[in-house]
Amino acid sequence: MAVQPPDLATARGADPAADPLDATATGPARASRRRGTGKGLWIPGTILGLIVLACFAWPLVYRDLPSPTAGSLLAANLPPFSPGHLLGTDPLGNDIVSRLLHGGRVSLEVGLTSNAIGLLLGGSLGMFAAFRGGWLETVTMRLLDMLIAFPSLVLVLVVSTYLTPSKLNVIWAISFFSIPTFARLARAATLRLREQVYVVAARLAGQRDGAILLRHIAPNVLPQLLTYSLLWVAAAIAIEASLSFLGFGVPASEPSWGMMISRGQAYISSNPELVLIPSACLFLTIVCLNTLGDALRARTGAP
Amino acid sequence: MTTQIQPDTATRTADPDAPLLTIENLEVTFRTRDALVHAVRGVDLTVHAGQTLAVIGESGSGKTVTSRAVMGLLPRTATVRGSIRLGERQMVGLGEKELRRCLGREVGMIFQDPARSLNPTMRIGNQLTEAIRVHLPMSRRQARERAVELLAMVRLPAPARRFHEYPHQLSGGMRQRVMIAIALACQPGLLIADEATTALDVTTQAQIMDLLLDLQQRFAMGLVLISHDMGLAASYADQVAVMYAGRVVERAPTRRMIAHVRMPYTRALLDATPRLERPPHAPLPVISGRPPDLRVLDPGCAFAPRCSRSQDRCQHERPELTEREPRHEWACFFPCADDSLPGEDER
Amino acid sequence: ASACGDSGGGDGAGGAGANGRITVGGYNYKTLDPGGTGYISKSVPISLDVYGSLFDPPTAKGGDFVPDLATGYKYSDDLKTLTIELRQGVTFSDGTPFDAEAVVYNFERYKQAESPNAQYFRQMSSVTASGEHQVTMTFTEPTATMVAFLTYTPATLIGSPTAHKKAGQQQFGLKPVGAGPFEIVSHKPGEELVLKPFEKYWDRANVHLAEVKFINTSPEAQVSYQHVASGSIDSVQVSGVSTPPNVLDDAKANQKIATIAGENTLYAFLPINTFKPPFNRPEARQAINYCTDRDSIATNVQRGWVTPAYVLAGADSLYYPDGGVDGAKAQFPYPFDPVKGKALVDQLGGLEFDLLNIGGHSQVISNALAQQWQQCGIKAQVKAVQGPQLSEAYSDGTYQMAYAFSGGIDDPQFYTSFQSPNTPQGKHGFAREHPEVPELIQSANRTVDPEVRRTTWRKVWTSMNDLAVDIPIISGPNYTFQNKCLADVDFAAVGAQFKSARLTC
Amino acid sequence: MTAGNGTGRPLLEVRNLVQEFVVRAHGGVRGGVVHAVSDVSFEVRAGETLGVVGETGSGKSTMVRSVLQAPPPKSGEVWFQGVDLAGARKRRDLVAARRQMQAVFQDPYGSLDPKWTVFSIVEEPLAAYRTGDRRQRRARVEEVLDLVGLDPSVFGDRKPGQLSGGQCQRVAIARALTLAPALIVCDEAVSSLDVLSQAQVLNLFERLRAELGLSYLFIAHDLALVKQVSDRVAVMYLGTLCEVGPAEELYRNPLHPYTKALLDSIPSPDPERPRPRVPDELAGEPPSPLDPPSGCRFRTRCPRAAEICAVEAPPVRAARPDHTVACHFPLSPAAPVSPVEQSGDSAAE
Amino acid sequence: MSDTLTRSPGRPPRSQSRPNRLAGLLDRPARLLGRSPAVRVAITRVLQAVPVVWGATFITFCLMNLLPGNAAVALLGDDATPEQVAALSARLNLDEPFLIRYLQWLGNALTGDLGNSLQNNEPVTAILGRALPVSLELVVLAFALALLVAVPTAVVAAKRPGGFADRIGMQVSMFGLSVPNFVFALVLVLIFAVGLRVLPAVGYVPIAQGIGPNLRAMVLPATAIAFALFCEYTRVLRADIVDQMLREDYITTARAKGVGSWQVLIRHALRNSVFSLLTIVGLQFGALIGSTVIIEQMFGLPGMGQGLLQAINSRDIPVVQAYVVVMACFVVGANLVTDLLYAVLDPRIRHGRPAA
Ligand SMILES: Nc1ncnc2c1ncn2[C@@H]1O[C@H](COP(=O)(O)OP(=O)(O)OP(=O)(O)O)[C@@H](O)[C@H]1O
Ligand SMILES: Nc1ncnc2c1ncn2[C@@H]1O[C@H](COP(=O)(O)OP(=O)(O)OP(=O)(O)O)[C@@H](O)[C@H]1O
Ligand SMILES: [Mg+2]
Ligand SMILES: [Mg+2]
Repeated sequence: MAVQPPDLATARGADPAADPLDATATGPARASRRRGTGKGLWIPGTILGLIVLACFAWPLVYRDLPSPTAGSLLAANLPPFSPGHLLGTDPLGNDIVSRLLHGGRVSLEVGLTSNAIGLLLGGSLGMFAAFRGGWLETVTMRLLDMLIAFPSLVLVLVVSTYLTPSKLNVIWAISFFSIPTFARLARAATLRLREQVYVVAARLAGQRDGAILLRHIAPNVLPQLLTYSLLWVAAAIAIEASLSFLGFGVPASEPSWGMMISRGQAYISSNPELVLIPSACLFLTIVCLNTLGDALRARTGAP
Repeated sequence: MTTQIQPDTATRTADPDAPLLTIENLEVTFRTRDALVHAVRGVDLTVHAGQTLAVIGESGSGKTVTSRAVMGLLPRTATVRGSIRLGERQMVGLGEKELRRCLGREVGMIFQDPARSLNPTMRIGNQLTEAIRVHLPMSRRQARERAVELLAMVRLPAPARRFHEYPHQLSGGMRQRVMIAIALACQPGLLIADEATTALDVTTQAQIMDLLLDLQQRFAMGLVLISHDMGLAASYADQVAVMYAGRVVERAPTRRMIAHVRMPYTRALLDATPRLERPPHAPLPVISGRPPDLRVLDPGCAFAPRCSRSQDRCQHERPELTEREPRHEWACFFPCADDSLPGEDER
Repeated sequence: ASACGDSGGGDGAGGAGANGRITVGGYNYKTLDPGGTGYISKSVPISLDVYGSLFDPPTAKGGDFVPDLATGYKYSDDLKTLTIELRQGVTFSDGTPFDAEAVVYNFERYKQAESPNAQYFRQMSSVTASGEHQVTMTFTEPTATMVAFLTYTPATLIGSPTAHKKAGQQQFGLKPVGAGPFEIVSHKPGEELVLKPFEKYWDRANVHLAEVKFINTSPEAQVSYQHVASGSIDSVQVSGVSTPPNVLDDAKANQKIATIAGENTLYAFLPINTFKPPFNRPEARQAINYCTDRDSIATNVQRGWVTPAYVLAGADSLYYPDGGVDGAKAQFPYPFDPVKGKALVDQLGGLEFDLLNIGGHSQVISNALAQQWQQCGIKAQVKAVQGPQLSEAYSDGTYQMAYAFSGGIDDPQFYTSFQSPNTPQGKHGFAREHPEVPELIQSANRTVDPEVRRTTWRKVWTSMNDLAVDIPIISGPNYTFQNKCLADVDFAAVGAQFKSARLTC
Repeated sequence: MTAGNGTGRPLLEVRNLVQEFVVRAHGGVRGGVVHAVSDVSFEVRAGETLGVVGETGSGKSTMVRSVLQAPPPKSGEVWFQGVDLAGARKRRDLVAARRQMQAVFQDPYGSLDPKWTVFSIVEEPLAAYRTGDRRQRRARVEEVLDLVGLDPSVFGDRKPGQLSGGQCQRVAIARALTLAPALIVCDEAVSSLDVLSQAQVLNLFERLRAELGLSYLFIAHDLALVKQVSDRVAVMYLGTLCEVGPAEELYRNPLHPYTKALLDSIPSPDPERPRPRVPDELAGEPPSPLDPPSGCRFRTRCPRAAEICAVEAPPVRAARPDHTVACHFPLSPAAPVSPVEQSGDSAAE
Repeated sequence: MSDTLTRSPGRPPRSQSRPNRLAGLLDRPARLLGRSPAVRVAITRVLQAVPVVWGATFITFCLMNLLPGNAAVALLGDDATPEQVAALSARLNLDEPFLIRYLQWLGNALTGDLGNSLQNNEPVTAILGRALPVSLELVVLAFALALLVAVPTAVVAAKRPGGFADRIGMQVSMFGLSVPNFVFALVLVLIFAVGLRVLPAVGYVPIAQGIGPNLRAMVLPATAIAFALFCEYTRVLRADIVDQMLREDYITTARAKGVGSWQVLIRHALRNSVFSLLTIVGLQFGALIGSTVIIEQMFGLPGMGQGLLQAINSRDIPVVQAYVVVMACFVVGANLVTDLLYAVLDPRIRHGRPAA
């Protein structure tokens, strides 16, 4: 299941001062530049907002929505535009629209939370290791190598088996995929920042290591991790689909897009829409996240 | 040297007095996310064969943009208007193919940071032969021989061995020599050196400048030296053009310019330059303020807000660059007089 | 072997279907030695191609077993002794004779504790060669099931003792030597098994294929179907009760391939832990029954590829209630009635539990069940787990309810583990509370009289239904997707056998 | 080398400072040792500016960073206000001792955290040393910003990205000033600014020196610039100090051949002056600090090098009062102290 | 399930100034053995790999023991009696404390004996010998395919950032990220095997039986894996090239020489982008070896991913361990090869001179 995390950009340190305009731009001028955001931000932002709104708020607002898991078997496999079921029903008679909405919620939750965990744990690990350097860094990085080296399949199996399948455990399992990535990213960024003059200056100003890490390094590493994590959400959702395929995904009571896709693949020759519809949603979301990530990256100058 | 490098006579104009490069009313604007940046706002310059023109001015005054406009190397966001004639050829609006034929053959360029200007993963020999073979129908071996000659010409020790080395194996000064060899590979009539020595040590700088002037003389090239450094300009250039906020504000032969500064901005630059003649701890005469916002096109003189001599007129009317004394052009309504020569009292 | 062009089978890996060579999917067995660890009963059909079998299944329902490598059998009156006559002049593929000594050697080996085959020899106290081609088995108690074991189970597989001694346990498992229609050309455990006809097989004239190659393919039904549809393989079997119906629809609609149904002997059911809440209360089990709409699962979820199950047996099973499925349904004590079910649930104050399954399509049907139960207010948490995990849950009694399959042979006696207090899963079943059921089963196994067995088995099923334990859900056959040119594959036993298979085009 | 004027100990006294780096190739393999600073001794007196010049890679930055203990030197003593920083056992001692020594670096943007406001940047040292309460700190920050010529109400809330290079450098200076230091280390603090901003910042340094009595350790490439601000100048070559002397004297009468070569290379804005000329020997490759030459480090490029230069590192000696040189064959006849006499010496002058 | 974790591909030569005692320890033997930087990198990395591989096996052993069910249960199936399970457990040594079992395993492994499969007592090395070539070929093919397509796509896209080719390329690559590869594999099979019948849908043909049939069997699975890789490489490469074209002076130099824009792109920009690509490829290569489970399963390839899944399902710890050792070695080995390739390709490293 080769789910590729998106490109970890080719970190060439973008020097914020390299923008020739920055040297001469004055305060208000820059502010106005910030306001003039391009469509690179607004369009994906809006679509994403709508998706999130639909997934999270719609089921609350519109209570008559059929349940995503309690459909009637008598209404199985209805074609799209059937009365009451805009996109039809799945082989168990569940309304596809409401499964999409719920699935989006679960997928986004899995994607976002596993990212947050990877970002927090991996990020702080990498940051701390790189900042302290020496044997601590060596040991941490070797440990992370270990995490990469041993088959994640075993790990995911253990997590999802031993802890029984649940959304939370899937989240944990997927987080393990992202922790080394985030740690490496954070480490690289920190190594660059560590040599930054302002870090040296802070130390000369008498600042403690902890404070430097927390107040100088972290705020500057975070944007990079954040833009990257936007791209990683996509990978996390796709990994969840693969886990579902192997039977280690979220439980059936909480359908996700990934689960819909992996369930739908059995029907791909006769009912391709079962795969296509959730795939399209996933695609749209991922495109929006990517575009948003790219736009943010371009704006913050993060690599 | 076995074969003499032949100047590419075809590109030289028949009339030796005709300028090599003529820039007229050059305007360059950049589209940025929210505004147009008017980086160059009507520059006029001429360079003759065998002449060295120094372009100086503070950071952001448009020196680099002007030179890149000549080379057609501006990013896609730039719009170029006006006229740049290289010999007979109009460079503005030139198609990519013709432009490529010009670059390296009729005009060469060297940049500020020799460490970054050379491709780190290519042997310098290959980078050099590439420059030759793009324009001249030479076999690999001929090109290679010529490349070694070029390396010898820029006084790189052991040129045949260096041919096979990578940029990181050379010192900064040597890299800049290689850059010069690359720029001169096809004997261009005009060489633009954009802060070519800023990143180098003083001793290396002196060597590189020596080399440049020597080669310029030998091949009767036109040389444009772009720099911040008044000292460099004064030491090596025949003519100096001072730029401010996208315009040339004063231009004259070097000696005349230093001796008879007219433009208050030039005066300020000269005064602010530290020099050996000054005693320690003597305060430098400075002007306050900063260059104007290039996104705004003001009607008046761009320097007026910082100028001690400015008057009402300067706010509303822009002085044109005109030849007000023989071979000395400036753009100011209230020029400085000849009195306060810098450092004269100390000498 | 029939000469045949390769017009039919397309050109898959290794040129499936060409020159009497066929490729069969679904092979992933680690050993073919029934006496060795790791042997699983699913590999019996393939083993039969190598070892042959002592007896073949009856040709007619309820008929007698058909002689094969054995030519006859005789129980003593007290059912404590069984004598088997063996075919004469048969040799193993290593050239050694197939005789009574060989059979004794194998039976004694199978009796060892760690042999997965041991359970069939539990009652056997001794086995002797009473003649060169005659074997006598004695039992500790009356046993009427041994010949069925010697027909359907690994107990029927007789390997060459010489080869076994020479190769050692492990190597023998990789390349067993039997007296069957085929011998092994090469074997990569878990991956690929290539067979060629055994030239000295006693019935060589009826073996037609030049080569049978078993390869490991995905268990996914959709993928399996595509393998056959693309011509890459010639035959693959999927289970009717755990295959998405659309795959079967597609396959049936596909004129290029044949879809063959076996006997309806598989059944899916819900093993229930009656020792643990909530299912220690009969009302809870009854509620499950009331709230389960088996007809809807069969027609809407499986689109008619299976039948609803109202007893713990497939519809083509021996002793199945009169009147077929409708007859069974009519007798069912707790027919679909969500109102009654809901009332029971209310009375219990709610019903919540975990429903384990092994993933894949089981998960889908489990979900369908959970979905139905929601109407009654039953909350089932459907959880997919792995096989070993499920086994452990059975054996230490941590499960509440699972969705499982059983069957495959029409004789119900093979599927009694949930009803036996001896097995790990039986340990936590009703068997301890209601020993009368296991006793009934045992009594059925102590007689050869078909009428007695019929009434006894029906009684077993009724009482289990009344007690509402191990709830039946659906039953169905195995389906085989197959190259249209492949004919005469024998599905009578536990799975496809290629002994007399032919390519017709 | 001791303080010549008998005013007691100098403010900063550095003895036998050595700093080396182990460099690693890709893959973490040890590649070699960079001898960045080798056995350097000098002093900075109260109220004085010591300029340091030298070519790229000569170890100027490394030297001052070692002085600042960021990172601490490999060996040597750094006495600041009577405390040996290099010997300070605990971090807390070091921090306390270093309080009056601050630094301004070259890169105006790089030395300020892009995420912080000017106000909090300048306040950081106060916060780190837990000095004063909120109000006192605010007052101090405003005072210091005023001092460097930035209006606190205009610039206080800006972030570095919204400032020009010169303004950034002022902020960095303000940060250095908040703790009222005795010594400011300027590592090419004006090199990246253009002439006009550079002049402004230089004037600011001069003003602060006059008003607050600050001392500077001032590093730059540009010899003219160094002369502008320095009382004494040290010339550095490949990790060693060649010559240290009073600015005027050193520029007028350089003793070390390297100093002379440097001075000869400066282009002057006065067109009447001759063009810079560099001796041909200097055209050679500067040696690598990974593998510095034996004896005198400059010998490979020195026009006057003799055999002894390859064998013996030249001792530091006082050629004139308060003017030391490390050369076997200095350019002008040494003061009586000099043990070496050679005929070629005087001819060169 | 790939953790294709890209390490941040900064420019390769990084000099660390901090004293690093551990790295120092490892340097010494490396320095004794070789002067060439490549050899030293290799030796150091091999030494560093030991704890990584060991750690991976230990973690796996612990995790496998956490899993419910043991090999005996898995082998004997649901119908086995407790006595049977106990007997088999005893014979398989499963009743010993797990640390002891691990130490036994480790001791044997150190002598080169990776043990026998609990399932059929087959030597684990034999199992590996069969599975490894399959996976290796699959992954190598996938990488080759991905790179073969990604490089030209990225170059064309980077030629005109924001242009038509760029937009298409980026959308496709985004699509690749959002479609799990098993779906892609199914579609491939539907089209090429079921529909057109031009390629086999299943089965592995060893190379010994001819390169042609072998490749035919590998095309679809390799493509299914390659698609996602292709998407990622295209994005990374494009970003890197565009970045260089905007930022790097040597690109301007090349243009100023009069070199044509395609040549600039390929001879100058692409050449330098190879390094960021190399980093990612190297890192993923190792990780991917064991993470092709689904694809191997779908196409009936008897590779490591499938073998691992089966071994885990049957709790066959010796087999799992052996796979882990091999995978860990591959991860480490791929990193090592990446570093060596850097050392060979990047002149800055080749000359053993750390950049200042
Ligand atoms: N690509 C661009 N987009 C927008 N503005 C630009 C771009 N390139 C240059 N500029 C602007 O054009 C103006 C002139 O820049 P230029 O590089 O020519 O200055 P310069 O005189 O060479 O300065 P320096 O001495 O610092 O090199 C600057 O204000 C700069 O911000
Ligand atoms: N952290 C480090 N790791 C390895 N080598 C270093 C390190 N810092 C400096 N060096 C090396 O030490 C030598 C001295 O460097 P330093 O930066 O002190 O020189 P400098 O005189 O300040 O040069 P510049 O004028 O370019 O600033 C150089 O060769 C440099 O490569
Ligand atoms: Mg410039
Ligand atoms: Mg420095």
